[in-house]
Amino acid sequence: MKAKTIVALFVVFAVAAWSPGAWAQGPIKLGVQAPQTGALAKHGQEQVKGIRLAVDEFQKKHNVQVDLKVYDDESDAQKAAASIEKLAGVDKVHAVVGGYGSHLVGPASEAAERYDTPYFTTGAVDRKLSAKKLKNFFRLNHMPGYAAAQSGAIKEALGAKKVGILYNSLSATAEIAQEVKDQLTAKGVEVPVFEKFEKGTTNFKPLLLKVKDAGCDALLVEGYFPDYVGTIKDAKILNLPVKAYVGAWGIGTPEFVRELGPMSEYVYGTSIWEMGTAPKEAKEEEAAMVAAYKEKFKEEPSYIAMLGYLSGKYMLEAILKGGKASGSYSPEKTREALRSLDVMSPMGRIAFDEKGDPKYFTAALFQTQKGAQVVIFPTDRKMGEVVYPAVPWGAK
Amino acid sequence: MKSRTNGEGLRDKVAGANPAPVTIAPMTQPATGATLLEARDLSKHFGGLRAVASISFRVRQGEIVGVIGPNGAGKTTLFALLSGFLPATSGEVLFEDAPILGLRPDTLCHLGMARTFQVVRPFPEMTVFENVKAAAVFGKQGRRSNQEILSDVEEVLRATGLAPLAGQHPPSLSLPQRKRLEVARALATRPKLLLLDEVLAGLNPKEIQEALPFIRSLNEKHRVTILMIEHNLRAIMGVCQRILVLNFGQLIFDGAPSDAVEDARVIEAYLGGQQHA
Amino acid sequence: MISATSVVQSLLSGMAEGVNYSLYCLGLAFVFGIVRIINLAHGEFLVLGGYIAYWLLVKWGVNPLLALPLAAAMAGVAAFVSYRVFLQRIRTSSELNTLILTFGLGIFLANLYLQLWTADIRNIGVDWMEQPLSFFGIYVSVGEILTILISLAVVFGLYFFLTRSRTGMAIRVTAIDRDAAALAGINVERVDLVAFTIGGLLAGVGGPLLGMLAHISPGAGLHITVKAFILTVLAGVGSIPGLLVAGMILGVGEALTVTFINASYRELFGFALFIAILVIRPSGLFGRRL
Amino acid sequence: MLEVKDLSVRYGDAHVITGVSFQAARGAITCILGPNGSGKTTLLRCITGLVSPASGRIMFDGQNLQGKKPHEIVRMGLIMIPEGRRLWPPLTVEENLKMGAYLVNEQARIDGQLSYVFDLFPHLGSRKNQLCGTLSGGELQMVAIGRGLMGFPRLLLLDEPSLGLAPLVVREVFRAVEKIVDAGTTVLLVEQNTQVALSVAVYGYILEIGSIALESDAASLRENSHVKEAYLGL
Amino acid sequence: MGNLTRAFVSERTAGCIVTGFVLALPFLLSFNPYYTSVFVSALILGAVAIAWNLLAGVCGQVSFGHAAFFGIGAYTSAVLVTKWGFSPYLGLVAGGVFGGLGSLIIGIPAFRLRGPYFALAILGFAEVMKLLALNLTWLTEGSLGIMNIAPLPPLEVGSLKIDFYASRTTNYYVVALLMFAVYLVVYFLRRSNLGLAMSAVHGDDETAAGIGVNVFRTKAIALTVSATCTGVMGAFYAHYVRFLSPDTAFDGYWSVMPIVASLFGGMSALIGPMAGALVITGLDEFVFKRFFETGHKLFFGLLLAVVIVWAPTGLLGNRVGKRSEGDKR
Repeated sequence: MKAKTIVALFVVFAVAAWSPGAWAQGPIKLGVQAPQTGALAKHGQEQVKGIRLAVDEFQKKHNVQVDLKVYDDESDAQKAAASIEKLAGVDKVHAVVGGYGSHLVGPASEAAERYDTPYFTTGAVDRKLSAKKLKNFFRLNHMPGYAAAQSGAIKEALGAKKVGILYNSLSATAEIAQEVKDQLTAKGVEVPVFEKFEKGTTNFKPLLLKVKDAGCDALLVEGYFPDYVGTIKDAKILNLPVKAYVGAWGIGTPEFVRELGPMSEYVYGTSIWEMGTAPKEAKEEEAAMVAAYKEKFKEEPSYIAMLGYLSGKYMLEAILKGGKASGSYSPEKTREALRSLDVMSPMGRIAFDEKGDPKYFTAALFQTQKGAQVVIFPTDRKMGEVVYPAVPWGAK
Repeated sequence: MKSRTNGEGLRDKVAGANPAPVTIAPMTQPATGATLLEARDLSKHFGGLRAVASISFRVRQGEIVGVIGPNGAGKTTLFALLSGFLPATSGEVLFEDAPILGLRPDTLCHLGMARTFQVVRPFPEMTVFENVKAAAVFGKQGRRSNQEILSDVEEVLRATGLAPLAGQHPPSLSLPQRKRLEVARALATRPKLLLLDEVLAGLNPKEIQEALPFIRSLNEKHRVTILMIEHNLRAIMGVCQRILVLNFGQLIFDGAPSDAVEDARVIEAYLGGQQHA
Repeated sequence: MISATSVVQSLLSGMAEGVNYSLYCLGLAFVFGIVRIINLAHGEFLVLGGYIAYWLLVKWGVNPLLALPLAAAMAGVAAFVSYRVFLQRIRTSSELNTLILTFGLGIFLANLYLQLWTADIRNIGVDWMEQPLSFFGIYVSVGEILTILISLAVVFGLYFFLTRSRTGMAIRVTAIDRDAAALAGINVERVDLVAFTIGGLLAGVGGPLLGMLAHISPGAGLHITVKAFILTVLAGVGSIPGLLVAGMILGVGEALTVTFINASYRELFGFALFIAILVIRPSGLFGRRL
Repeated sequence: MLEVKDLSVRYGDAHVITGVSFQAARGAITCILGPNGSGKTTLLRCITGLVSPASGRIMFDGQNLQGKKPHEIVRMGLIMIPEGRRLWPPLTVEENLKMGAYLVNEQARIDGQLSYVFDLFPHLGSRKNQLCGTLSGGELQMVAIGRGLMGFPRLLLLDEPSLGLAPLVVREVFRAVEKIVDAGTTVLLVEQNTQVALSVAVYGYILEIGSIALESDAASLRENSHVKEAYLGL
Repeated sequence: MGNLTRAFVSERTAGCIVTGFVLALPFLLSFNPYYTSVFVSALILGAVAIAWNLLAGVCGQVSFGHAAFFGIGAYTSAVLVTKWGFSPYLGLVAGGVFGGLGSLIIGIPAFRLRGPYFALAILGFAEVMKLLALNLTWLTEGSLGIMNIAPLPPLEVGSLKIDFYASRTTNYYVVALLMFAVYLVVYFLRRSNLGLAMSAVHGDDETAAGIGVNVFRTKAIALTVSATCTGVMGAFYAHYVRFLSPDTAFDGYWSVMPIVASLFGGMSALIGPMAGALVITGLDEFVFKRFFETGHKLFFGLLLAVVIVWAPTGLLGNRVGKRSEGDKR
């Protein structure tokens, strides 16, 4: 009896699963693998919004239909790889964009390589990802670009002598913390406090007191939104005597300013892109994207959305270009097209090296001044003067 | 005055249902065997309550000894102490002249002491056969062939009348059958001493009448010494050669059943102390 | 080197954190002690309270402290409905079943919040509550003092409710001896429902505080549930004042681990303590007394 | 006042009570006697709604108790003092007593009944702020009876009040029970202490292995040698 | 004999059906790599669930922290293979051995605890293990995780080369093989005298001790075997996903889902947990996800609650949570 029920159920699944892969020539099939649920859901969702915008624009511009398939990897490594199996193996997409978190992108990019499908991510900065030298792997941002902006600004723009680094134990933050520490030490800046905390930490006072007792000029927090909120609130209570507060990424964003109000003022942060930070050549593109984004989603785009947008845009262009060159959309031609890319974008110049890493990527270091992000480093992208010493908890 | 049982008086019921004292006679032969179990000054305190207070007694090989006493007299606690389920506060217990206090229940079982529980506790997920087999496998130390174990199990099942039910699961058995299973399981460990905790409770008079010869046969055929707790006095009178009476944790009587019912302290314990309230 | 003032400050921060921990776990401990259900959806009830306060603040500028009653009430309603629809039906089955059931409810609620309120991380910030005060070189904020007072008030309020009020006493005696309570005329089934609902209310009070002191997000509940469970075991089932002490031990222990060892061993401290207590003294530090 | 007809109770398939019928007359003490394990406690649990019967009928004051929950039965004025007292040890004597009046709403009635209980057991007055965990057996039994009285019972069910008590204390407890009856409460007493029970009761039933074996007025039961035999198995 | 009861017959039938189904599944899915990889995960889960059920369903000791043994197994193999160049096949064995050894560390103190306390002590242990994996950076690479873990090396049988890198189907059959190995271990253990002892301990550990069963040793064996099987599956996972981080290896998923699968499939039949794992995966993949792409977990939570309340015996029936009738407390 029960056995029959099971068999029946299985048969239903099997039939439901049977979807013969049709091979239509016309439309470009673009796959997206990104976390829509689970720990990284927020970032994945923004990423996908950016990609959707890019698809809309591309369809309008080239009058080529794009079949977009979005699969949720549930912030889980196994599901990430499985999503690629589905996109590349079943839906036979021409390329995949998305991917957030090095631990998800790792298995996913491996899977894409197995299917010889170009994989273009905007959310994984771990060095080891490109060390594998996968031929289908491309990304817009990577670790050294972030670290250089931070250590450079701390040494040159702020002139801090002693820096306390607190970092979230998650992989990306742990990696950048180590990188920045090495660069700072090489530049002769002391790092007396270098400590890892776990996600979910809410009482930062004991950590901040260590920074205080070590007499640091600057506090560098390599973390995520909750960590910034926690450290800034606790630093305010302790009246922490440092001269600058630097965050890694995701700080100073509109959401950050919205949630923290006056206490978002004067923070330093690295960003790939924020409203108004585009180089001159790409100002127009920036404005158009922001306008279209606001129109479509009724909110401001974050840098993650921008990254998603750019990855979608350049990937589609590459597929089309490769396809025009050869008559069909082949992975080889798409790769070639991507490798020959060299453009100015709202996040700066984009070109890839042979490992798929961005050749020219450097993040900018900005300071939030009156709720706006003012780039202060590197000097060639400088938008305004640095306010130093100044900390968010000193703001009125 | 009216009696509910077909107009019979209580005495009629007793006489009709139970073998007369004469038939019990063979059972009351004095046991002459060596001492199998001995408790010396055994005590158990729970906080301020003395559940078992300095009890000493012996059980000889081949005896059937009853333990009676009103509710809360400490009978079950005494059993738990003897069988290693509770640590004693003070005193000593010897089994075949070796001290056994502090040994784990499974070790005691290997030494030859098995017990049943007041509320039957069969293993519900296992068949009757498996219940008994588990006891046969683990009850004695040392490897035995599967053949030997199986023949043991079959013998026990036959002896306890459970053979036709071997494939059933305990929840489908009737209460008397489950009580038998409880005993069968203990028996399958091949004990020298069997501690029976109210095996007759919950059975109706007819079922009790059927159970008594069974207990006697365990003693006779399987040469098992038995120490049994019972609430049902009549039953224990018919089967035991000697009874121990507990009240308020103390041993107030140790002797032949026929003497117990004449003993003033026993009567007081059972019927209440005050003749004039 | 670490200065003496810093050690004291760290210690105090741990105590403050600990008091709030006890508030976060109060509902779980209460329900476990009375109804014998380990409510794995506890954290989600708490997060619900947090969202209520957040939206009241963002939409109408309601001070989160004033939002406490509504936050508690909504979480209480969620608990009430969960109990009536699901838990009541398996009240007499095994503990494992209630564990799985509440776990399922937790997943459901967390994903429901995700759909309703997006994955954004929310922080409840009120400027005047974030102002620091200084005493002899030791700093605290107005909000911290307030939240500690609220936590203490709720913990002691519950304690007095249980020991002084008629309903509270009924709940308490039902937990001690269910039959005796029924024989005294107490509707013990209703007590279960009421107690579970109160557990939800208590969780709801914790939400706005969590949002003020840290942050809330749809998935934040599980972490709270785990912390709450550690504390419940640490304190010993049924001991409400014991929760405060256990909270402090955990909070202070975590803070001092950071100060003297390393921040990355903070969580390890909690779990090591949890296992040690389970193994050495399964009844917890304060045994079973209501 | 209470009439039980053909009541049977089972646990699983164990027949604990089979076809029991009896009555408790208004304003008097009726006792049910029986050795351990005869089903007395189960019978009471069934009357008070803690256990559902397999069959049979329980009428209290002309109302059928079928399907009623324990607290509803208490509200009707049928209150049991359970075997082993079942007090709440972490509560004080006074708190225990007050919880007995859980269904009573007027404070004045509660206070009045409280002083009635302390009159009945003067000994308890000096201990009213003591935790119940620290009392002696006799005191516990008095608190238990007191707690039952706090609910204004019309019928009080006493389950083995003499259990584990010294003879002198038993006498004290039973004297109080008689006073309670004099004050107009009906009592159903379940005992294994035959002597004491029969000295206060007007009518008695002997329960044996789940059914009534004998019933008679207390005086004849006292004289009846069968009672003793039933217990001692002669 | 009488010991081949109806329960066993249905176990056998169910076993055959599930076996047949597992073998045929890739054909049914027309070797669609995505679905195949989804069911690779399902089989890993199924194997862990069978192992979990040895401890819980057979021996009666519910664990809430099997992620501990899964993670230990995964990390053992990953570290041995990437750092010291062991063969991944040896890694599978080592993963099992270390999973088993790890279980003794917590088992010895925790067996004194009962019911939920035992379950949660193991949960605590899993968290401790996760935190150690996070902090013992020299060994585990900390939160960065271990990447590029070698896949199982290809097997050459005559002219046939079985490749585990590119093909999901070969992985599927390997994991199916591992799962049946776990099933057979549990099946034969259950039928052995030790299994009898475990069932006895499950029924009532005091009574079991009373008939001579060494309760502690029996529980320890059940836990060790269960943890060893779980460790092997963890090791396989490491070489299948090829990336490990503390968060993925010690994910609460591996503690919770085996329980869910077992309850869903039924705990009294050994094959129940396996069936449960397949059905849950199928439902989530083919029903909930189609219904509600981003919110499918919502249904999952609700389904769990509904199943517990309205179908508490699972697909193949279990006997958890029975109470005597008549007692309406």
